[in-house]
Amino acid sequence: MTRLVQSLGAATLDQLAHLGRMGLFLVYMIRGIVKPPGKFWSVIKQIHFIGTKSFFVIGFTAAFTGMVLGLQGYYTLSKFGSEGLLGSGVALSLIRELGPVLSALMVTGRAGSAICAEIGIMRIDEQIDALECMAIDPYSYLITPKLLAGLVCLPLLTAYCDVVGIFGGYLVGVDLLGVSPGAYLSGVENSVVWKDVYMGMVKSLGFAVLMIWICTYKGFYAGVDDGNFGPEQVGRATTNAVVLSSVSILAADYVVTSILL
Amino acid sequence: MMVQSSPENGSLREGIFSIPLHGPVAMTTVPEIRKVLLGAAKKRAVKEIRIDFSRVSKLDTSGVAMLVETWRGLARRGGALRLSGLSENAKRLIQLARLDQIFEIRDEAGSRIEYGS
Amino acid sequence: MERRRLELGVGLFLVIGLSCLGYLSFKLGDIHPWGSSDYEVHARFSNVAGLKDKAAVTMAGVTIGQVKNIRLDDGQALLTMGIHKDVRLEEDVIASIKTMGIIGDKYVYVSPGASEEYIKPGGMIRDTQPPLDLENLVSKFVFGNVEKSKQ
Amino acid sequence: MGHRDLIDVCGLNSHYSGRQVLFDIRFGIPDTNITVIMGVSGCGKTTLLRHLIGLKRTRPEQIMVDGQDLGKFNEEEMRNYRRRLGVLFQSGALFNSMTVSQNIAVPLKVHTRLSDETIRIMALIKLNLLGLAEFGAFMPSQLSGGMRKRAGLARALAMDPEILFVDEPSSGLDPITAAGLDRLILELRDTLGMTIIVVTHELESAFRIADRLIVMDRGCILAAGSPDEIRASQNERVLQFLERKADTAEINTAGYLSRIMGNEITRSGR
Repeated sequence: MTRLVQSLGAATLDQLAHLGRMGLFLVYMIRGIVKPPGKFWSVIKQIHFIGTKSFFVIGFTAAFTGMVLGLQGYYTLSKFGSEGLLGSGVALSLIRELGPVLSALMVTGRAGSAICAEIGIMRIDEQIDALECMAIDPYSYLITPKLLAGLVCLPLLTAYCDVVGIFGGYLVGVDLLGVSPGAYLSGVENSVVWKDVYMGMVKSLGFAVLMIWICTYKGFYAGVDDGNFGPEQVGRATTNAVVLSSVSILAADYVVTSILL
Repeated sequence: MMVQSSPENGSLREGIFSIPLHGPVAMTTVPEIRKVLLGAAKKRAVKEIRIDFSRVSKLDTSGVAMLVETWRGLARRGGALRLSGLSENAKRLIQLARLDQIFEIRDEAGSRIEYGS
Repeated sequence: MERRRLELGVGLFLVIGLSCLGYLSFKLGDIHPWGSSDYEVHARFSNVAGLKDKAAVTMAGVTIGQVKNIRLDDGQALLTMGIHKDVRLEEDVIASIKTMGIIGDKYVYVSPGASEEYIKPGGMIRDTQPPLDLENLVSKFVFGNVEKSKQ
Repeated sequence: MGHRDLIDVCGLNSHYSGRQVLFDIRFGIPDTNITVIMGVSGCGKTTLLRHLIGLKRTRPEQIMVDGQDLGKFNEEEMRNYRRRLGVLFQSGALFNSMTVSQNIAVPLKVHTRLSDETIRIMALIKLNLLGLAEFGAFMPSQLSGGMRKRAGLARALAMDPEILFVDEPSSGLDPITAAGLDRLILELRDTLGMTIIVVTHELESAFRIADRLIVMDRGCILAAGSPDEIRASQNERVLQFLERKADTAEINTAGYLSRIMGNEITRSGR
């Protein structure tokens, strides 16, 4: 019995230590913004990696999501004879929820996993140690550029996702199912208010921080706890990072929505 | 730190630009010295650059790299770079970099005659 | 070469992303950083049941502006509408609230007037008609029996 | 040694998740000397190295650098200390997203205001020093293990460090390259006056370069001294190590048997 309580206590303390380390990691990551070295070019490179290269994935995701929304929305709304609301339905669900969440999830899958693996490899190959020994702050040099790039990319990708999705809904609703173009577009324009757009952007910024934070953290500490720096640790860290980021993004989505709505 | 090299005191006479350096010629000071040397190496009137190292306290790889750049600028126009007063360590560093062939290195005595007054 | 590709990729990404963001905020979100192209007109209704912000304001079926704000004022609903600059409303126009379709969106209908004078920006439409309470009507019509049976 | 040592390890104890791996290590590292730390794998020499370069936290009053306490360094002091260091890691630890030249340029770009051209020439000088002049534009993944290690050394030398730490310089290298590396290490000490600390288990190379040898075993120092002193040592383990005799497997038979029987036993003996 004492043993059970003891191991429970130990596990709790362990988790607390992890949380503390993760919090500290976030602090260092943010502190890196004001610390040298200059990071203009590394941020540009990361924007290229996180943003430009996610363009097609997000475009496809958004187009098909918009099309499905158009299809589903049409069949539901046509039961009430309100096909005219299709535009607002598609636009609102994209801008408020699906745009930010889908882009964040896609970016996590595409870029987050790669970021985690990249940093994990640097950890097991002693490259992070090498950075520290060159008196270069690994947070400022490695992690912060990714954070900044994520903060630039995700809102833009979200906006792009929204627009492409609305266009996809238009394609299905107007060209395929015969909703009048004017009704669709005016539905889009009249239902969306600034607050919806704003909420979507706030979400995407939050998701960017979450995703970069979790993915870089998992990579940074790949194998550290086990004291075993084998390649399998990178794989494990990457899987963990993607799962944890995705779940936290969905959870955070609920929290942000309930606060902002 | 010793006195910083003040490269303004270089002099140009009959196509020969002579400049004594002092203090460390190292990563912290090279950017400034480099400007002067490359500026001189670019001038058409300059046929030869002579650098006096006798009061240089330290030479590191960045200094050697700077000398290479200067030499390259001169060599394109057939000019020459002469170094004098190099300490034993500095000479070894240049030898280690396998660059002792391209610079004209004068020994201690020669340099004293050149820049004695 | 590689650097140029990088710059091009990032540049394109930023341009497309920013234009999407711009479309969302300026066209859909109605943010007007360079001043609005509308002028404001107010109207008082006894009841605006179901009218929402951003609902269209129309005249003869043409959209001439939109509802900007609805608030309670002295037991009545005070509407603020943004009307396009190039549309001038006569003093004696009548504003009423109508519905598109049966459960479609509510909108403000402004019937043309004949007066020589025009409403100034920030002015008031005097004559208003509250909406026909369609929901009430429909529910009476459809669910009437149900309610009766309940009682 | 008349003057004070550059680095003084005075009673270093170290733990890994509760298990003690270094026991009261004491030795000094004089400057412009090559100190070689030797021992079989797992004896704690890499851990010792990680303490010396500040990658593993050291408790106060266990390592002194220039009379300053490494265990009490704040961030700024640690950064200043590390700027004096060059470290070659076992794998070379090159950044694999950059070419070899870019790798060497990293510390220069971050810490100095030198122009790109100066940095390029400096990188080339260092590469030439290690016989890699033609490989500047290669990615680390295109190099062999030995070349990667040499490129790593070129990067460690990029800032002309005062103190050079080398982890297993010749492991995995062919004998000729290894001998070349040894000669270079000697040359660096002689021409640039570097203080060099080498961690290795290669006897031959250790005796070739060392001014001072430190033999470690199971987290303790077995012997320390000049190569001749070590050769003359009568310590059994040292002799065994020098003569490359395999460990005779007389390790605690009782414990082994009881483990086989599935009995949990407390650590016996050492």
